[in-house]
Amino acid sequence: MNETLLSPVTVADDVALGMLRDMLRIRRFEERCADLYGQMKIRGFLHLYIGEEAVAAGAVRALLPGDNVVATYREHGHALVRGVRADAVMAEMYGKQEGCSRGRGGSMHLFDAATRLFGGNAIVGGGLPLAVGLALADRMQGTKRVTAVFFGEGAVAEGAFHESMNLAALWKLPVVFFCENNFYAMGTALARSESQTDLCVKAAAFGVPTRKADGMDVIAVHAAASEAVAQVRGGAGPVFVECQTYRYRAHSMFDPDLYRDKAEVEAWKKRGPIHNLSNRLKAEGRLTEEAFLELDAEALREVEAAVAFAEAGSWEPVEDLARDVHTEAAR
Amino acid sequence: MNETLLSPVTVADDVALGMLRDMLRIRRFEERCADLYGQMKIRGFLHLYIGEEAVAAGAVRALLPGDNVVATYREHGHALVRGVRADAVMAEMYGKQEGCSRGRGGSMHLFDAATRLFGGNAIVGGGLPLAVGLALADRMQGTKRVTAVFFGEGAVAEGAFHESMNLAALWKLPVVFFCENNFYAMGTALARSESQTDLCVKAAAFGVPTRKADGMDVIAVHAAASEAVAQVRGGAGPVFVECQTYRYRAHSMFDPDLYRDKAEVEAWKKRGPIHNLSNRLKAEGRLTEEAFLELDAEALREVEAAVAFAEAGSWEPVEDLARDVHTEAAR
Amino acid sequence: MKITYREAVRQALHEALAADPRVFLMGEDVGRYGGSYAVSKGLLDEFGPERIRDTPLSELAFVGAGIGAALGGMRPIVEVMTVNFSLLALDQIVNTAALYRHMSGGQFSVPVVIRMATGAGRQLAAQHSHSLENWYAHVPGITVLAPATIDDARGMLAPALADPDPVVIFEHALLYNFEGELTDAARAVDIRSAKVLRRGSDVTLIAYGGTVWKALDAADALAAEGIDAEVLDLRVLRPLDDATIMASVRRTRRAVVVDEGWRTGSLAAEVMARIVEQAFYELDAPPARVCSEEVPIPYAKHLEEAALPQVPRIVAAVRRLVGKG
Amino acid sequence: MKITYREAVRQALHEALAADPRVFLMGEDVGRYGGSYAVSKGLLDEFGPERIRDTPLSELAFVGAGIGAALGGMRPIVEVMTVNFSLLALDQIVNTAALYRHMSGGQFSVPVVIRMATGAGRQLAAQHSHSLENWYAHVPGITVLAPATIDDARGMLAPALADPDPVVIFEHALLYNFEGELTDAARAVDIRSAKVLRRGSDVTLIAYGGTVWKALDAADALAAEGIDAEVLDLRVLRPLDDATIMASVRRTRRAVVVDEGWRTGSLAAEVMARIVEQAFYELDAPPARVCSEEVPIPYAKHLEEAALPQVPRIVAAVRRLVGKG
Ligand SMILES: Cc1ncc(C[n+]2csc(CCOP(=O)(O)OP(=O)(O)O)c2C)c(N)n1
Ligand SMILES: Cc1ncc(C[n+]2csc(CCOP(=O)(O)OP(=O)(O)O)c2C)c(N)n1
Ligand SMILES: [Mg+2]
Ligand SMILES: [Mg+2]
Repeated sequence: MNETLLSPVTVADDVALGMLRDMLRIRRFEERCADLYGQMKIRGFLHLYIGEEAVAAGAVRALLPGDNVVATYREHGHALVRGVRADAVMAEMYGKQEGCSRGRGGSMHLFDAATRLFGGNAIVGGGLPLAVGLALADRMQGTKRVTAVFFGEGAVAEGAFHESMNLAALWKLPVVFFCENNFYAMGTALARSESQTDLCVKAAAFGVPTRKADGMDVIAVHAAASEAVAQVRGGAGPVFVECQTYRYRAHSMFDPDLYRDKAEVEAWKKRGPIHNLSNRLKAEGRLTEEAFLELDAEALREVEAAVAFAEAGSWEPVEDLARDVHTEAAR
Repeated sequence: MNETLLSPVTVADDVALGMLRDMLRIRRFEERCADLYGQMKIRGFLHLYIGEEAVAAGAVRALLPGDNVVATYREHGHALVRGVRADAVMAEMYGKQEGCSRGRGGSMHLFDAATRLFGGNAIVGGGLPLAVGLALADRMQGTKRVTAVFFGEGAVAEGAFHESMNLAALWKLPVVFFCENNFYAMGTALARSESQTDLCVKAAAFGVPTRKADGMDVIAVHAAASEAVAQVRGGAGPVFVECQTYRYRAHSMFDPDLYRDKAEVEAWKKRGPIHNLSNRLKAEGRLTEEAFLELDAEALREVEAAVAFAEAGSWEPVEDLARDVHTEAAR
Repeated sequence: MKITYREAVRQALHEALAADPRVFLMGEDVGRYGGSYAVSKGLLDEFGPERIRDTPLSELAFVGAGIGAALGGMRPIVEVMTVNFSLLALDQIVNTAALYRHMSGGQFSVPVVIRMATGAGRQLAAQHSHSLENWYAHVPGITVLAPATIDDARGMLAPALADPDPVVIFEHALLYNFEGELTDAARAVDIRSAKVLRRGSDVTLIAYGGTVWKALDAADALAAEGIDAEVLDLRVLRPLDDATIMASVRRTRRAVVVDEGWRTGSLAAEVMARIVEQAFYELDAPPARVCSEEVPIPYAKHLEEAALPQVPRIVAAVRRLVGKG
Repeated sequence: MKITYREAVRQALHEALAADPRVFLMGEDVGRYGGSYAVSKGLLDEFGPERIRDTPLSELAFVGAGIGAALGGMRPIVEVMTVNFSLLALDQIVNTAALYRHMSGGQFSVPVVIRMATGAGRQLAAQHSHSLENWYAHVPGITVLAPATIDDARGMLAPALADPDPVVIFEHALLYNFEGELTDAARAVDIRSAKVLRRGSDVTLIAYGGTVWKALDAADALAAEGIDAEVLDLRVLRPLDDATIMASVRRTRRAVVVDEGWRTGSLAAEVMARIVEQAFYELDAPPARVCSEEVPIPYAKHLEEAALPQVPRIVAAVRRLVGKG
């Protein structure tokens, strides 16, 4: 692993700064979550995205507001970039009814109809067939919508991946498959889970066009995602985008993280997506240290406001426990 | 589709005649089964292998007696070539307790411990994980056994295929994956079930070596299978062998067979595996018409004896219904 | 008009497809092949391959895709060829379809209909003879239907499609060839209630799907012995219609549940549990059940018959209950 | 000696691996990670990666591979991380493992042990909180175990491995941290019988897995009110030990089944059905049950607690039964 070669692509200031801002928002939000987990304000499983921010920040931004997003249990970043209010996400983690899933879902099940965020899925690979179906609905209804589905490299071993890729390719459906390859599925390294570790080769075997992006470089992710989304929206059928990235933290708050080499972790940390981008923008004279600090402070303020919102939130009455098992109006 | 180009490989007389004999045995056996189905002697699902005989005849012969065989619901041929007595197979189809599965399995569930035939599986793709496990056991026990698993091209779309190929490749297990590509899964043509119709390309994406054999030419199948088996037995890990073939009959006795072009069926019939081989052997002066007719008559005699055996068989007493749900000795 | 159960289902599909452009049928061999039970024969020609959509052998993904399409604004009817293969799709049905609305805080409904053939009786052996209705009936968030009559086969699909939440429909494979009268009532069947198909005063036979007809036959046989059996068709396996069940049992004071599922952990057990919870003191005898034997269903005809609930066993169970055994 | 349930399972695994070279452990993250519940920690170092075999995320294939390896002469212990993910493997468990011996006419046995964590109570939300024990208990051909005590966690694995047929073991995830006394009895536990954990005369509380401890707590609370509850741990969910259940119920004449599964179609229903089938005339009151509410299990703590069976609800159910409600 070498020092990052930054993408030669250039982007407009607003896009670049927007992505920097989003990455800071995710980072600060999640650092605070780790904190709150220690304080037992947040419970259940908590999977942090720290280190991988460039993927959500670059990919989700490549979508239009009407597009569909399907994510995993490691989806705080996707929700925040997609435009779900940090307030509602934090309240969800608290289990408050002001949360984006009324407090029923928690960290792994963030939903938001307004931004077409279809979860938050805690079954590895479980979101893939769903994405295929959303795209099928769009194709049949003649919309120009694209469905973006995010999943880890661990999910590639699941039958759901194979069946979903084939359906999407066979039916030429508008899906962008974003594989967030952070090289580990819990404690299992990619090379111990796949006989073929080049995931693009696997995807290409379905006849699906593939792109590989440096998932530590948000500009590269955004460029690859934008091209993929355009291609898919143009009717070319699905595209597979592999983003190679790394999680800096353990898999979940229960994970002692004993299976990775410290040196490996440190090497990846040197390629941190936030300072990668901020250094670059500074070098290009597009960002001052003050502006950077202000973006960061703004992110922190947003997070603190979200915490305050969550703290002030209320518990769903126990009497409502069975509400929404079915659509009430229909009963 | 062109007239068959016969494999340039040559085989010893005994192998060639043995394969011819096996193909005739399968053909005559199954023709009789279709008959008996009409007479309601055989019931349930009956899937005929007629047209595809070269695959089982060539592939199963490439195995050693100690190897494992895992097959599908279309497995009369595999059982007969493997050495399960036609008597026991026919009695099984009758549902008699002299059948190779005591009459509990019928056509789709032929089992035989003596020849290591592990079914007969009526779940498409269901035998694949099983084969991986058998091979794993062999690897862990240090045997030199090979496991041959047969499945249709329809099974390739199932998640079970993907997961099993990956496990076998990742763990370098001694499995030969024999894909019997007859181009249809019930009424669904390959091109309507796979985005990538070159199945070897799909298999190669797991890093598994592949071979494509003309499944209408038993000598070609035998050659490819022998090489694959040798490679696998040598410890190279799994190999994928695609045998392109065709079923002359409907999918099952319930299928009106309306989804195939009559001309397509006729074209494939011209390439019939039995007359392919017999013509070749005659042309090479290794077979006389008399010898051929005698082989055929012998096959017919074997089938008639099997029918007589099945007719004379007995019904398992109803009191034994619950026998073998668990191992009795252990209860 | 007399039609087959198969034709009743076909008519229902046809009507639904013609009425609503959001409706489509998807599954293995529903198109060119015409459906493995010939139910969808002819629909491809009329509605085309987009709406009569053949799928590869990929139960997990195409059922999940149906769920996704429902979320995306369509009204998919997903056909899983048989309940046996639905094991491969259970993750999507349970972990996605059933939970989705509740765990999203009520934001998303999943208006998918999943149809599948179920049951044994055609010598298809162990892997092709399951009756797992009670597995499905166990899961909150889905409605589970078991049309047993021509009217229900014809009429249940429309309300199932109108339901904003997932509905699973079990069609007993042996019923497809069954012929009966299609009545006007088919236009107005509900998917909430159980139904008394035959009035009687001595015992209630509670059945669903394929066993309804065995229960009716048993009632005839019992009538000849002077035992007057009521026959109740559950129709809806989830949620169970306790009111209709209890009203009948309170009247007859005896109940026998007939269920093709294996005895242990059967839907029959659930019905019995509810009866004792709600009507214990009104019973003249313990509720009983006639289920499948606890064995994989064998191929041989005599063994298959012995494994499944049959009329003589139902009659014997009733006799024991009314003290004539 | 006091040890945790986790340690008890670990010791059992260690012993099995050390005793028989045919035994190996296979599953997601059982090796390097040490098991998602840290159960197999340290085993990789001792037994190596062939016998402590990490698998890719491929539940269907690695469970099927375990079944195949069992057929091939090994004694695999397959760990499915949780019951929730076992939905992806059900086809292999039901259609292969459970049916194999019978449908092969008794030729092949499948000596596989499949372990999985089950249950809710840790705010893991709807997809990670299932209790599907009754689905498994419904299937002929498999034995289903639910160790609730330290002795059973320690002792059940050896007889499960000795069983020539498939055994599924459910370990309630909340029990792993539970501490208790390991006794010599662990060396001789059977996998056929239920067990009375507390003697009582007024009512029998029937529980399994995680609910056993809630039932014992409820019994304590009831004792304070002068109600003497017996607590029966089912231990074996298939086949159910009717003799022990009925002996207890005949003595107390009242039963409450406590089950973390959703009420409809629960194992509790099965136990109630058996009680009325076998002991109806000896009951002083209808058998009752305390189960999970029929909702996907929510994340929020207060809602999760409300959804699951809890001590006060058990106490209230008993009070109603003995006429003190
Ligand atoms: C079907 C299924 N199996 C197992 C798990 C347990 N599990 C949760 S996350 C995870 C690792 C997934 O790795 P990957 O797909 O690479 O995503 P990452 O966590 O690295 O983002 C596992 C094994 C699960 N949730 N679902
Ligand atoms: C999981 C599963 N889904 C569906 C079926 C029904 N079915 C039986 S055979 C078959 C076609 C299989 O085609 P292929 O794998 O190509 O084998 P072939 O019959 O052509 O030999 C189908 C759909 C099944 N048995 N199992
Ligand atoms: Mg990963
Ligand atoms: Mg085929």
